[in-house]
Amino acid sequence: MPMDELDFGPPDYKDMLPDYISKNYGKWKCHELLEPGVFKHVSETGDEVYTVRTGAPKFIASQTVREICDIADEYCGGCVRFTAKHSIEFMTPEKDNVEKIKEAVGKLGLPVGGTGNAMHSIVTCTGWVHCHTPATDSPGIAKAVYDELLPYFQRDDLPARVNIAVSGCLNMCGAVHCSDIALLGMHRVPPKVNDDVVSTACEVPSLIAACPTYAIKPKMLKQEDGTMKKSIQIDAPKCMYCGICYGICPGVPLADAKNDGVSVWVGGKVSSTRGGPAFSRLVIPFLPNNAPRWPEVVDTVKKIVDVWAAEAKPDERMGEWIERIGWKAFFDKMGFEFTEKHVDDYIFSVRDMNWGARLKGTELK
Amino acid sequence: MPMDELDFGPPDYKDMLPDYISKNYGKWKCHELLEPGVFKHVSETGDEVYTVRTGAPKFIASQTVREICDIADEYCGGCVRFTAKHSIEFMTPEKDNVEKIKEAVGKLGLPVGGTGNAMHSIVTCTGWVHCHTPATDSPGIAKAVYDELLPYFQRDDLPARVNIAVSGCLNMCGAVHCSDIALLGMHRVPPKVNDDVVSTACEVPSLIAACPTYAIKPKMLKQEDGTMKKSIQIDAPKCMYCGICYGICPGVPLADAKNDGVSVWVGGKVSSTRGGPAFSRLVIPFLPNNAPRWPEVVDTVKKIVDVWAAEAKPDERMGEWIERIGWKAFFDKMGFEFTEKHVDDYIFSVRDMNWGARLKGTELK
Amino acid sequence: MSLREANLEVKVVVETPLLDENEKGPWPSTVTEIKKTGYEGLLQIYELAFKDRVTHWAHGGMVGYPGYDAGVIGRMSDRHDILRDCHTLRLIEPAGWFYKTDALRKMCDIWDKYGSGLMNFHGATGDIQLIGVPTDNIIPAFNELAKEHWDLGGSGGDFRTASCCIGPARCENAMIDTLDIYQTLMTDPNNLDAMHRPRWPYKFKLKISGCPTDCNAGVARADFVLIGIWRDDMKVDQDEVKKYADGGLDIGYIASRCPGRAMEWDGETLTIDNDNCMRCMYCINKMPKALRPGDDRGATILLGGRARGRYGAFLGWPLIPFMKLEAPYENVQELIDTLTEWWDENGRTKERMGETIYRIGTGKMLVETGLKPNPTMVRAPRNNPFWFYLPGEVEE
Amino acid sequence: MSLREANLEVKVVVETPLLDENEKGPWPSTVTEIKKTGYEGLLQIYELAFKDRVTHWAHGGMVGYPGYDAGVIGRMSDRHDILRDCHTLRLIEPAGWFYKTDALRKMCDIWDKYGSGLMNFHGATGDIQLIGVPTDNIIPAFNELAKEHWDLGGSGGDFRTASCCIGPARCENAMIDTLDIYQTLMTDPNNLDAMHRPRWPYKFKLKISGCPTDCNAGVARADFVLIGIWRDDMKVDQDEVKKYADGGLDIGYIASRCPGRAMEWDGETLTIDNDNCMRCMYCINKMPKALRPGDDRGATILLGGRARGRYGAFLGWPLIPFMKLEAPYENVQELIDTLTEWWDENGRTKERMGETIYRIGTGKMLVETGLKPNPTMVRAPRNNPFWFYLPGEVEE
Ligand code: SRM
Ligand code: SRM
Ligand code: SRM
Ligand code: SRM
Ligand code: SF4
Ligand code: SF4
Ligand code: SF4
Ligand code: SF4
Ligand code: SF4
Ligand code: SF4
Ligand code: SF4
Ligand code: SF4
Repeated sequence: MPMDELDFGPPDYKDMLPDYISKNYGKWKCHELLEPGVFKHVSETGDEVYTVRTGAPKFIASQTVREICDIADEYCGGCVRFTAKHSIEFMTPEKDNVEKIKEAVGKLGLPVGGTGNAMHSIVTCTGWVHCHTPATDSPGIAKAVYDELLPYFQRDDLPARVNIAVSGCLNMCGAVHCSDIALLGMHRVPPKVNDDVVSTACEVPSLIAACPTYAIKPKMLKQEDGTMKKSIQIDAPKCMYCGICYGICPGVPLADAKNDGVSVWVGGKVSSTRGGPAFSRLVIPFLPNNAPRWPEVVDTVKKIVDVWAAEAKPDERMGEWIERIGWKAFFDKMGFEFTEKHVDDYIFSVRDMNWGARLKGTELK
Repeated sequence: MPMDELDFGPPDYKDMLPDYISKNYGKWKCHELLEPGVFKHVSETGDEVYTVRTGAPKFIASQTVREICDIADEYCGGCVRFTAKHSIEFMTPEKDNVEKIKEAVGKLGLPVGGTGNAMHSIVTCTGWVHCHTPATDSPGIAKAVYDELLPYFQRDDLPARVNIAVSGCLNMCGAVHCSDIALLGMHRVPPKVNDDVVSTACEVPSLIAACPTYAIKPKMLKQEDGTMKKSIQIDAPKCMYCGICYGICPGVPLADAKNDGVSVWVGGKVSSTRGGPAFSRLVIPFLPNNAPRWPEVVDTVKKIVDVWAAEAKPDERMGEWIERIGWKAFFDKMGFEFTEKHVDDYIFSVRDMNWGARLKGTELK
Repeated sequence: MSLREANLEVKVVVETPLLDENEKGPWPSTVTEIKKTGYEGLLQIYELAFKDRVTHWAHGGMVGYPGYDAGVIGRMSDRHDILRDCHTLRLIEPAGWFYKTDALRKMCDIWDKYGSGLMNFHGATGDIQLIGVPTDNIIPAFNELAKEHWDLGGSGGDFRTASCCIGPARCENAMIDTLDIYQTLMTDPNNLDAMHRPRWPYKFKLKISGCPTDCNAGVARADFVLIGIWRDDMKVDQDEVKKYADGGLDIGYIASRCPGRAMEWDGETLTIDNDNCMRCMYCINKMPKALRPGDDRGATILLGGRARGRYGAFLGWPLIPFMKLEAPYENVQELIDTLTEWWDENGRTKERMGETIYRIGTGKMLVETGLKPNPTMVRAPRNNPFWFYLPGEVEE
Repeated sequence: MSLREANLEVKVVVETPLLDENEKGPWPSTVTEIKKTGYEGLLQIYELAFKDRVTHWAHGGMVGYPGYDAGVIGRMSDRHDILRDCHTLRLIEPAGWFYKTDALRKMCDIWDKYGSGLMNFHGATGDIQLIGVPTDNIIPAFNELAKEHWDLGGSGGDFRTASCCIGPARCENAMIDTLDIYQTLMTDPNNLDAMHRPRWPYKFKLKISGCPTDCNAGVARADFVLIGIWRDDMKVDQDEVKKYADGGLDIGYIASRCPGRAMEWDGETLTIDNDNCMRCMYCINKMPKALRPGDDRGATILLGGRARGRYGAFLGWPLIPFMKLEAPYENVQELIDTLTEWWDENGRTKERMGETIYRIGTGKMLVETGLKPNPTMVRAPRNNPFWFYLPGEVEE
């Protein structure tokens, strides 16, 4: 393509909107959740639009995309939409189409749900399917969790929504850090230095500067021909396995079959509602990478959701519920062990200490 | 004294307690604030003890101490006590003595009050009276503020208590950092290096290590006799005038007649009640050192207390009130300017940013 | 013959016992989808990862489309005997992720022809991800996609593809035109240049949400966020409130959880203390038929969010509490330019904007950019006595 | 002739126009008190500071009492022509700051004889401060004070003089015997040795408050704090509650501000949800006649508080949520020893305990001291994925 035809950006959204949306653009009055997975939105023009939301696999074959398009052509005026969390939305101005859409997506194997006070779609990164840094397979874990928690996706009577996210490594491409439940792949041993690769493919000074804990030191190697080769060495006790170095240099891989695994975090939230955004907090530092079904991870997630669902008050997201009952009660109820790893010791740690003598009754017993 | 007679510690408190306290030790049932400055404590034994609390000057002449003892001998069974905030307490088991004590302390010039929802005694350090590091005179400021706010010391109908503290420099010997209103002496220019003193009286490596911002660098000076002298230089833009270096080396004084002054902080709290302990927050970075009466400082304190007293709800300490109305409203009401200096940029700063889009109505207007 | 046809011709005979296990169960499976594409090499590499419990992907080398330095994520396996190169094309999504089916179908056809046929709607940043293109096919693939008006998205140290919530297209809460802002920013030639030719210290992400509900998760995932907000009073329809109450909604309970302590419900009337209302959307989301934001609308601009990073995660904080917005949103673009210029000058390699501000100091950033300090930036003013005076601010 | 008599003989003729201004007004004045002592040199130095707007005090050199390396704060002026040395004696206060007058009078006599007669009840740490002793008089002054059982307090890198609230001596809230704990710790020979012979990286402050009201401000000012607390249920006298209500106290409002959302008031009965009660003392302080802590009492141990410092101020956090206490408080002493030993080994010069823990990491401190991690230490568990594994914790 000629240079001056580059840089054109996205197609015009106006060309992508169906009539029933264009006509009511900016005129919406209110909405209602008719049943799990089905919304009705009402416009000031009097128009109504019905939305059927479904889950989706992380990756989709073009074949499936075409089948989705078939449904959209038949019932949705030739338009389909994906949500901010990668669910699929089939919209229609005709109420009668709702059941038909449900039937059609059912045939395609796409579960309807993920709305309101339900488990919403799980955000996940590419993991072992396609990435070079993961400590676990996020799409694989997401699938196993979905299979077990499907009923929660299909109801809307939980205390509040529950957002689950999975990232294969600390880069957190799934943006797990503010999720109700976050599953995060963790390496646990320092990178294995491949001197050949480091010296040929990496810029040693940037590599040294990249390490947040200053664990990387330069190293000179005498080669057979007498010349010197520049590589690095890693001060193991200083390394916290963050993988930032591997992000810029292929010579320091961290993947380790025996020691990689999954950590579990809870209580995060994004929206500015009520108490506002909050981080997910560590509850289990390590669960084994038990592919293909990660039973330990799935059981843990299930347990967390079950106890929360049974005990939280209305509109209490995971973190809000824990804030009310206290972390001690949370660990006790779940049967999780609180270890020294749960106590922050990084830069801002001081601000997470529980200043003052303000202890709940349950914490004193 | 022979070595083996050293290290004996404080006198036994049991010898210091009057009968009416010893008898009821650990048996107190409840108390009541009878009027500003006067408590009644009731014991399970049925005994009652009345306490008259008074303010005091920061330093007391032995002469005055003897006069205080005279009153204590007459009405208090030969016992007097000082509080955690350096007020004086005259106790008596006889209700009739209360008025007599009030009269006697009045003659001594000691104001009765500082109890309950009042301005309590001001904690202050030694300042220009006796310290080598101050940027201002804390006892002098405390006196000026007291004179103006005396009525608040003598009432008990403020929304809550108000604790004022003054420290002459960042060492914060008054522990100002958790006060409703804190007045803190500030230097604003880097230390002036006296090479002679540094090279003779100070350990240069510790001096360099002490600086939190790494502003101190070693410096070698060639002396007339050709030998080298070790001193330091200060990278001015990196210096934040904290005075930590002067604390360990007399060769780097910071005092500066033109640039030293007073900063004002509000909203701190110590007790674990309600929201728990909280830091005082910067509201005015600099007011001039206008000795002998610091009118700008006094006016500022008065204004803060007045607006708070008029607007806070019951049991709303300064910081709790501000939390409810928002800092924007506070700055607006007070007419203080919010500058870039108010935005933290030190280590933990990130955690004080206002995460999310959670803005009060008043903040958007 | 398209690549996909070729792939399908080599019938999937490879054994994937572990992946087959993962495929079981009711949720639609990525494994099934890969199988559908006939992309045997990927299946084998993925199966191998399940077996070995480590990834078999490695860094991908420098690949791209001539004239662009971003938008293609290079990826190679460590088993060249099975599959060598398997790059990703990132395409800028349409605003709000709305698609006409004919556009999607055309994309599928092109992707089948030159790539694996495996797609991801969408990546976590919001782009369309087309996974699995061999090096040689990058140019022809994008040539055809471009004809259909699909441009490459961001990667590397650049202006990343923005994203926006559904906003006015189907949400009554939207207080800014999220789609139109997105479209305007994402078609600005300078922004596109900054996206396609990475020159910044690190990535710069921008997200747009129509209201503080922040369905686009901007606060957690973007360096720069626009969030719709209102300035005047909330609109309350007391009859509708009553209907909710009669329908069993516990309005007293909702009031008890209002973060501004701004709701008063006496069983008959709901009073909103608009000065103390934090615009958090909680009550509005609970009673969409009864409560609506006011009419004086604009955006709050948040700054500095990012996941993990060097210091741990940061969340966005308000740089500008309220800004009126009007197409073509020049004030927003100006702000972006001011900030990215400052960051470009001051940022270190691999340092996100929030981190640069943290390292250098918000105050200094404000002074240097000429932006105004404002109490809403902070939960509370500073608590430590450590700040600086510039020469000229103090007496000689 | 005592020093004070000598001072008074040199009638105060020195002009102090600025101090005189400060002396005016109703509050008792330090200036008046200095005048009363006749300590003319101090007055002049102080007046000079008012005039020049800088202090005229300088470092004081190494002074002390033989056998002690702490308790005397050296102080010299920069105007030796007016007054040269003006040191401070720090005396350990009696528990709870209770004095029999005869003890006080004797102290005054001794101080008049050898020192300035100027005193401070008390310094912010809690010691008695005797201000203004010339170098030569330090030994005779302390010789006589010691005879009256006044020992020197802390200064430098040592175990600082502790302090305690009035506690059981006159407060119904006291859940631990603050005075007795103080007395026990402050007469322990090892603690006194650690106080009088500084050998730690920096100061170590300890405060004792009888309940979470923390009238001794331990949370803000001490490295180690004991705070009385109860474990069982709060005691509620419903009749007395009713009386408060009838007297006009708005109990509903108090309930609305309970941080544990643990109070329920229906206009007749007050219910406390003891599991959620945070033991904050607010309601108890509001209704001392109606509410009382339970009977199963002990202490919460807080760690790490300090003002300003290198990183800004830290406040104390619970190391041990609940500890039963019994004279002679061996469990407390053991804890102090464990912690100070660890700190002594790991701390850098001028690094307070909380700072050492911060730099090295709470987790590491716990592992190395054998103390148990506990969720009450933190507001919430960590939010960043940055932690370490020790060899042996992971597979080879
Ligand atoms: C379609 C979508 C926007 C888009 O542009 O794609 C969307 C749409 C709506 N959101 Fe959302 N939200 C969408 C992602 C989000 C996210 C993003 C995320 O999870 O990363 C959040 C932030 C979650 C968080 O706080 O961690 C989000 C937090 C909310 C909330 C706040 C919930 C709360 O805890 O207070 C509401 C209000 C509510 O549910 O009452 C809400 C409400 C709504 C409403 C009711 C708004 C409206 O009036 O139409 C929409 C349908 C609700 C629903 O899905 O149940 N939406 N919503 C996104 C659907 C994602 C999905 O597939 O499930
Ligand atoms: C005498 C003293 C203890 C001592 O050992 O010396 C003391 C004694 C009492 N305090 Fe205190 N407090 C004393 C310093 C403190 C401090 C320390 C400080 O300010 O540095 C605090 C922490 C202040 C803070 O939070 O910043 C303190 C926070 C309280 C509170 C909590 C107030 C609140 O905001 O919730 C109460 C409860 C109340 O007032 O309702 C309280 C209540 C009491 C009671 C009522 C307790 C009782 O049942 O007897 C005592 C008399 C109250 C009064 O003074 O009005 N006392 N009290 C101290 C008197 C200091 C003075 O001269 O004014
Ligand atoms: C595809 C995608 C995951 C997904 O499947 O959704 C992804 C995939 C990768 N991300 Fe990401 N990131 C993706 C969204 C994110 C997000 C979420 C977001 O943007 O909302 C984040 C966290 C939010 C943030 O930026 O703060 C994220 C934080 C990272 C980081 C850490 C960045 C940082 O500032 O610390 C890296 C490492 C880096 O760039 O150096 C990274 C790096 C990568 C790389 C390129 C691996 C690498 O180190 O080179 C991954 C390529 C995987 C592959 O080849 O399959 N990715 N990455 C997402 C992009 C798709 C898209 O454009 O729509
Ligand atoms: C006398 C007293 C002020 C007063 O008038 O009340 C005082 C006076 C001094 N303090 Fe202090 N501090 C006094 C209580 C405090 C407190 C409050 C407390 O203990 O509750 C603090 C803050 C709390 C804390 O420790 O965190 C305090 C924090 C400091 C610091 C900073 C310590 C730090 O860790 O950052 C220094 C500097 C140092 O020691 O290096 C300091 C240093 C000093 C020196 C010795 C000056 C110096 O740098 O050498 C002052 C001597 C002044 C003089 O000669 O007149 N003083 N100092 C207090 C001690 C009296 C006593 O023993 O009872
Ligand atoms: S989170 Fe890690 S494993 Fe997952 S896509 Fe991002 S870089 Fe790869
Ligand atoms: S993994 Fe992280 S901590 Fe370890 S050497 Fe690499 S950059 Fe440093
Ligand atoms: S705060 Fe500063 S000026 Fe005041 S006594 Fe302490 S060291 Fe001296
Ligand atoms: S005053 Fe503080 S910042 Fe400045 S040189 Fe001294 S120690 Fe460093
Ligand atoms: S962020 Fe607000 S405007 Fe956008 S979809 Fe969510 S609720 Fe609607
Ligand atoms: S929007 Fe939020 S803060 Fe405002 S009244 Fe509703 S719940 Fe309260
Ligand atoms: S801390 Fe508690 S026990 Fe001690 S005086 Fe204050 S209220 Fe009484
Ligand atoms: S002590 Fe505090 S937390 Fe407990 S019930 Fe009373 S007010 Fe609530």
